[in-house]
Amino acid sequence: MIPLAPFLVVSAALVAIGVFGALTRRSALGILMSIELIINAAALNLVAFSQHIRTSDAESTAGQMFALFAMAIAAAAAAVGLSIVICIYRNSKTVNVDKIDLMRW
Amino acid sequence: MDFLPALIPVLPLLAFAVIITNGRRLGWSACLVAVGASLTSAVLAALVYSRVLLSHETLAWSFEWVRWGETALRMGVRIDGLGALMLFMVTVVGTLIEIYAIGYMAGDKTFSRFFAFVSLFMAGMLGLVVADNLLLLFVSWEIMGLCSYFLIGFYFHRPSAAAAGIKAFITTRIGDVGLLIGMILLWWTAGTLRFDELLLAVPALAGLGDAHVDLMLTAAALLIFVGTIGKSAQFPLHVWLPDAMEGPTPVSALIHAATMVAAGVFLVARSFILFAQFPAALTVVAWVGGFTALFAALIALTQNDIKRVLAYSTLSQLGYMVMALGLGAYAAGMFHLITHAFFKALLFMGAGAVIHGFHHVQDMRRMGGLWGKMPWTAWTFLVATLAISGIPPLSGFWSKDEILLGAFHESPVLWVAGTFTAFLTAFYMFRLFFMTFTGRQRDGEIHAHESPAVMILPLVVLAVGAALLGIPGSPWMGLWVQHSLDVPAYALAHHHHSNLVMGLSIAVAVAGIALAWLMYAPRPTIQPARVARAMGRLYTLSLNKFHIDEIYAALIINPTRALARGSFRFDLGLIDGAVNGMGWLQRALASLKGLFDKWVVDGIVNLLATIVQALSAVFGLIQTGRVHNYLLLASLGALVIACLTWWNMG
Amino acid sequence: MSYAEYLAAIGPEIALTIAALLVMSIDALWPRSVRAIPWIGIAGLLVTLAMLPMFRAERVAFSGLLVIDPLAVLFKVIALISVILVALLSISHRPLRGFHEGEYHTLLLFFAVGLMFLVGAAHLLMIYLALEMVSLAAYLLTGHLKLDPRSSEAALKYYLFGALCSGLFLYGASILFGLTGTLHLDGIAEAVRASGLSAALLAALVLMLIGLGFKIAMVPFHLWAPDAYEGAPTPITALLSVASKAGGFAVLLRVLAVAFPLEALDWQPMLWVLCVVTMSLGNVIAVRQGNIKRLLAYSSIAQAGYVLVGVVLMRQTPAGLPSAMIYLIAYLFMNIGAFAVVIVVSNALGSDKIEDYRGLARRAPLASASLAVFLVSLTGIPPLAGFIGKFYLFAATIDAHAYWLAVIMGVNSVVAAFYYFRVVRAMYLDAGKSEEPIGTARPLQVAVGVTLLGTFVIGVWPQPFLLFAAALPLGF
Amino acid sequence: MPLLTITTFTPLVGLLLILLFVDGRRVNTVRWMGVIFSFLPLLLSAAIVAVHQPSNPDFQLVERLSWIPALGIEYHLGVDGISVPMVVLTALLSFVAALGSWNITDRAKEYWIFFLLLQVGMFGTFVSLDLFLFYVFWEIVLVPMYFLIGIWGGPRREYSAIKFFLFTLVGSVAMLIGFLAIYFAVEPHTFSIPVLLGRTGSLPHTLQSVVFLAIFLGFAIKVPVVPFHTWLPDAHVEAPTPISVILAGVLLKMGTYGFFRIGFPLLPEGARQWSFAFAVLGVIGIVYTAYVAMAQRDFKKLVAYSSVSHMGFVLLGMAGFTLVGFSGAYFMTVSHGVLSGAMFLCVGVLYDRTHTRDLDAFGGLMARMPIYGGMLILFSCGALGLPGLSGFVAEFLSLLGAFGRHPWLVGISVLGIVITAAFMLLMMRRVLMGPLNERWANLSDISARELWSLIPLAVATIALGVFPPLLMHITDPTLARMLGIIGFEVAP
Amino acid sequence: MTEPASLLAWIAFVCLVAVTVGSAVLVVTLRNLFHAVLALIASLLGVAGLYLMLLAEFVAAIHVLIYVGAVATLFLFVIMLTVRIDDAALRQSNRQVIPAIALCGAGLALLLAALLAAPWTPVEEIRPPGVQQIGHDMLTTYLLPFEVVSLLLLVALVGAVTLARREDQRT
Repeated sequence: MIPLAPFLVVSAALVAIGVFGALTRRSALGILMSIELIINAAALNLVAFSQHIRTSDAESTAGQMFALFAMAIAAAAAAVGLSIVICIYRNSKTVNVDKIDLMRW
Repeated sequence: MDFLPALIPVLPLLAFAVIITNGRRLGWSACLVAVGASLTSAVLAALVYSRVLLSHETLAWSFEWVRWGETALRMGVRIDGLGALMLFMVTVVGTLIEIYAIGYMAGDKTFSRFFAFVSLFMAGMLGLVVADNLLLLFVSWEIMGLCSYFLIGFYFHRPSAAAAGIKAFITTRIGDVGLLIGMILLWWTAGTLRFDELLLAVPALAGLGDAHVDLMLTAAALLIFVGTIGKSAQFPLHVWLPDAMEGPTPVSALIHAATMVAAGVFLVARSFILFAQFPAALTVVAWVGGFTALFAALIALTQNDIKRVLAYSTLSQLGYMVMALGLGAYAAGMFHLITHAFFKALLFMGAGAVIHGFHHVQDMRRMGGLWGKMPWTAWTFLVATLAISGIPPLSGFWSKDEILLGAFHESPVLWVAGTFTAFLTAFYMFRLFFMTFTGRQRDGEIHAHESPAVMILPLVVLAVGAALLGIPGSPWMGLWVQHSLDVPAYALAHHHHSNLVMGLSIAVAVAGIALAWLMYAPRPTIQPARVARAMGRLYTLSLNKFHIDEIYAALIINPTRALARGSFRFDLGLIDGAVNGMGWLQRALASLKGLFDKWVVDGIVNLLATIVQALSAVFGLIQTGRVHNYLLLASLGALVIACLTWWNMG
Repeated sequence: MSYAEYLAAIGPEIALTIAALLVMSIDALWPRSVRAIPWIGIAGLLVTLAMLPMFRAERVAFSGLLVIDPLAVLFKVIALISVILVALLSISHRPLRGFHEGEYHTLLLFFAVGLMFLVGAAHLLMIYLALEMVSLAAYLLTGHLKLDPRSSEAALKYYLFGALCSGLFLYGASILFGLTGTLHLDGIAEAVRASGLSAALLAALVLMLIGLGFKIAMVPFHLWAPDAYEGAPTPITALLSVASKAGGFAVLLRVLAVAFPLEALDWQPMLWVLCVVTMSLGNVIAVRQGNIKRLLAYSSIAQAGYVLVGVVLMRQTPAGLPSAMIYLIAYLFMNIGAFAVVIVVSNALGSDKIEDYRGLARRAPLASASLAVFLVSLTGIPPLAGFIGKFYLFAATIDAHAYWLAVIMGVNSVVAAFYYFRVVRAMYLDAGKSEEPIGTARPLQVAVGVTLLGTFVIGVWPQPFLLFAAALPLGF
Repeated sequence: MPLLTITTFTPLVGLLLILLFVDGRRVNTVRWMGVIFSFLPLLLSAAIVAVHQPSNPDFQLVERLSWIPALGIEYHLGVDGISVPMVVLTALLSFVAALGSWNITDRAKEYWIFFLLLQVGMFGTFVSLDLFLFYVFWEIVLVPMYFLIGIWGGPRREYSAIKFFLFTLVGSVAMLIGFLAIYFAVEPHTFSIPVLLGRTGSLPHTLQSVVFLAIFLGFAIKVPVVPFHTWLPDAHVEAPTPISVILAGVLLKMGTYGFFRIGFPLLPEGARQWSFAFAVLGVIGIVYTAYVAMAQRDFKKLVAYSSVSHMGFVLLGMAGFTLVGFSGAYFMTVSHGVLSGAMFLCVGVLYDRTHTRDLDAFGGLMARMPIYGGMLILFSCGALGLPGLSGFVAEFLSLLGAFGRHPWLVGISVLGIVITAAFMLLMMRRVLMGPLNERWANLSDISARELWSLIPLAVATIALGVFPPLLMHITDPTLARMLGIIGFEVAP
Repeated sequence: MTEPASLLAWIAFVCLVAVTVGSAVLVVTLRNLFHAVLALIASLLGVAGLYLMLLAEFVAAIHVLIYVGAVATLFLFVIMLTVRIDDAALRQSNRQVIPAIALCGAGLALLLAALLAAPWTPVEEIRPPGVQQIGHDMLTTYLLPFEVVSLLLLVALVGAVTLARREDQRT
């Protein structure tokens, strides 16, 4: 079976890419997508751990359960995020983060 | 009944309170209250000093003034021989001058205020005389200083009078502060300020031979002498007395001739036990006295204002008294003080009468030939001039002779200086007399008139006093005055009589009068103007008082004012930085130099406020309003935290 | 777990959920009864608050997922009181009137439910879930005034920042799960004690700290706060600054005190630095703020810094934790009171600029007096609540011999006084443009009254509150 | 009968009555209530003096209630030799200031509310025996003072008000840290001063000196001691007259009272280590501010700087660690309270008539206002230390006390006395002497109300000057015992 | 003890990783948002495959259902709504690229170093709990989260609808 380490590397890579995306995308949607990536990476990490490490039998499904809930929550968060993006679009006709700086200093 | 002496100073104090509170209602009758009070205290004093002088006992009464823990400060009165004599002089002269002032001050609208302050002054002087400890003496000393400030500045609408008042108070204050420190030093070394306890404590301490204690006591003595220099206008703190002539003449007579200026000498006499134990202190006193006497006489030669001449002559005579005390001739010094009070008061009042009659003109060059118009004043003035010049059998001769005798035995240099000063005294006094009373009246249109009776009476009484008062102190009555001073054992031995000294002093006096006659008589043989040209530099130096005032202005007054302005700017600039304002912020951030100016000019306090504003502006900028900047900064922050903690933990 | 035990464990939460659902359905079915909805919501909250004392018995519920202990109960009280007050504030907040009030109050109640679960959660999954629920409700409430560009911009920034942070929090939690093999906080603690310090453990802690730091607006995760506070409707700003921050502190305390024992990983120096930076940066930037909401935002960041002082010292001195608690309680009343008055002014003048506060003392004497009291209390002047909080914090620092921290706190409170008094000066010392008086709506008067009372009572008679706060055993 | 609580909280009752029941527009009723509730504490303070037996140095009229048991804090009031005179001084000056505030009609209700709150804070500070309670009352004074200077002050009032507030706040934060350090250093932790009195002497010396430094900062800003004094001239110049009277007369004394009550007795070792620095600051205070005062153009600033200079004597007197030094320092605290209060009233009388404080604008007023001139001369003489008035007794005793340990510093400080005499006389000349400035040709002399607020102060100055035991018999036993606690007394 | 991974499994794993990471990079770099969403879908599918590799079929199924089905389509809708034609030409990444690269690179390196060095306690044989076990736990031990997540979804629903709805459709 594939050992644990590669999975950790993949999820770490995905997190890094996700953070990079969040920092550099100019469109709010781009940032949303990057954040989805991060959450997926975390879920992957959880599942990888739940399969590979010894846990007490009461918590054997803890990892997968957490991943499942994380997905549900991510979906809800995405919905909320997108509705906010739509609001912003309606008000200031752009989703470009550079231009949304009505409030500063 | 022994608290009777305590009443003597209290009566004038009550008079002062009465006059000052209902000045308006009293109006003219204020002078009655004042004179009444001083008369009653004179009578009381008479009772007291007659008992003390005749039966050689000392009256003392004291109460506990302040207590902390176990130690307590007792205050009270103590009349001994010295006190008795001073009481006699102060009350007699004081009352006479008050009577004279009624005439002189008549018509002045602030009449009541004048008598209020005169009464307060009398209270201060009497308090000084009867005090049994240095603290009460210091209290009355300062009250007199305040009265002299008010009385000098009495015509307060005249700026010069106000300035003279301040000059007097500040200069004497410098002296008082020296006295204050001296008292405190004395308290810490001798443990007491009461004169009777000092009589025992000081010899005991001196006997120990402990160098430190001796040093402390000598320092205390010298500091107390600083007080005398201030109050009795000895060099270098003499500058205020000539300017004090701005005050009305009775004030000059009472305060700046007879009583207050003598207080300094009285102080040295009172604490003579301290000086006697340490010859170093005595020599300082002697030399300061001697120098002042000579120095003042030199200046008096060329003065043209009648009151200024008398002022410098007072300076000179005070120098004599201080020199006498410095030479250990304790009794001679005090006897001269008594006699000087009488004839100097008379001289001032005479001058006052002249000025009063001459419509407030004080310049001698415009006077002359007043003998005919003011016969009484002239006669009394002549008696006093003779007395001060030291012509026997008047009082001045006896007292001055005693001093010169003492000087002759102790320090020949001072004796020569003293004798020469005696010559100068005789010269300038008769220069004044001849310029004023003999010859023609140089300024034609002022028609002088004789003073009213109320002014003449005191003149006559004092003239009698000036004439006869020498006798009790002369060998004819066996130096009764000196012995009644119950000269303390510690005072130096009395010197035997010497004909040489007496003869020489008479000769010198006559020579002075002759020279004055030659120069200033109705038909002068020696033209004063030519002599002045001949003396050249010396004459001009003496005329403008050796530029002492200018030196002081340059050395002390202006630097103090500059220091004051500097401190205020320092306070405003460096510490407070009241000059703040946000405008500074933008410019300051621009240049490093700006920051330095900011620190120096803006002051530490406001610099802190400005730094906070600057930081606030800088950190405020990180809030760019753009989300991705936030995200970048946040993740950067997280990374930094992780690394730091790991490095810290690792 | 029998149903009786369910009820016993989460009775209040269930009641509040019912109330929330009730509010939602009434709004859906009888739109005309929109006036009554907020009061129903408040009634539901009050009932829940009343139920709390009955459900105080200490127990671990749902096989370790949820725990009822003094910390949880105290924070539930804080959460409920602050949401009630915010609800009161929202009733008379003019922009909110008639703008989907039903949904607004439903979300508010769900926010409260989420908060109650958050403070009780002792299991990573439960913590993440409650954290997300509270955050989502907060994003939506912040963006509620969708016609106003500032509100939606605030919501966007808040959302993006929050989503990233919670994503990283999740990743950190996954690493922690990997290291310890369990999601229960006390289980994690044992595993961590056994395995000792490792780089991965530190990575997990830092990543989780990002999520929690975001919640309490700790520097460097505070950047969203000023814009969100300024943009959001004022009642929501109050909600964020008090309730959501208190929830964040509850989780931070639980995670740090239980899951990360000091022997394994000494997180105190790190938190010490963060606390000092938060306190100082918050105070310093606030000095030049022109908008009152932004000023209160930075002040709230700085106050978080002060509470962190108690958290940092909770292992060194018994006074550590109670001082943080008492400060939070005092902070609740002062802050919400201040925001209540901000609403009064913005209702009347329509602006939040400090210049417009000039001469307020003559126009609205009561409102300006109470704002002055709140600001003075925030500065820490006796006999008000802020002083008791600050005093107890100073006591903690001195008892823990953290003298430097005390000095820094001192300097900060002086800088804070400067900008609090800039507002007081505008109100009392400067002359206003117009003189006509400003009225205050009834619910606002109630809110200001309650907070004013709270500020004075804690200030003058802090004894009961201290006992309540001191009841927290150190090791809970 | 809890006399102290009643005295402290009478103004609070007045405040609440005005706040709740009196309409802001009825200025007259507000004024009358304000004056009445400022007068009541004067009667009560008289009662306190009557009840207090000076010979017994222990705390009397003690009231003790447990307030915050969780922290061991009690509501603990009590008076002894050094707090009774302070209470009387506060009551007297508050009444005089209340009289002085008669013609303040703009926002009168708020004025009197803050004024009465100020009194509560002041009375509380002087009677509280619990460090926490002391701190609470100490801080209560801050806010009303800010508003009183800020709202009714002169042109730069905002700047001065916030400066005053921040300065004092920095001081009180340092003080709070100091109190807490004492609280935790003593087993069992307590704030109560009587308990601490015996205990803290034995604390380690390094701790004592550091804590003393913190507490010193707190009190030094209030006294004020020189480097921290820059708030005083601004606060005074901008504050309305009655408030400057209170500020100079009472608030400055809270600083010195702090040294007497907390600084020296609780941290004797710390005090001794810093005694030389203390004395040096005192002397700098005397000489430096005297020079600065000399350069002033503004009458009020001159009086403000002169009051900083006088407070220098208090420091010098205490630094001597002798009973006479302490008595002198305390005497100066009271005498300065009376004198500076009166001087500020005089400035106020002139300012109300001429609306200017520039000394050069006056001249020859003695002719127009003889009674006022007399009063001004009396108080100026008191201020420059003329014997027969309270200023001299204080200066003499302080210098006497300090001479033992710091002879040279006393020598230097005497320069300050000369400079003080100089600028006081210069002031008198510029205001009263010289030709009458025709601008003030029709100036009215001092009114009855103003005169009657000055007369009690004049009587106090003269009485204290002529018969000091009037005050010293109260303070002496307490100071003696305090020095016993401090444990080292140098010679007489 | 499961036998060491067969060659076939490794090949499959490498392909899946390549797909996932590759498309993830595309997501963050593609200029056109529409293409980026497609890349996102590819990446998510890759992750689903990895789940399968970990024998977590139920999680993989749910993952595909939620993400690919719901979330991705949601993104598509919103992109349609908000992205105008001319937006596509704009350079998508802003000036922060350089610091972002440096930051993420360093972060990744540190993270990997920490993770790989960590004391994992890998179990010898993977005996993944089946769906039946997950179902049982869902309704017993994790009943409370199950209920609370439903509340969360309700909140998201109410909120999203309130915000997204067009204002003029006043019911």
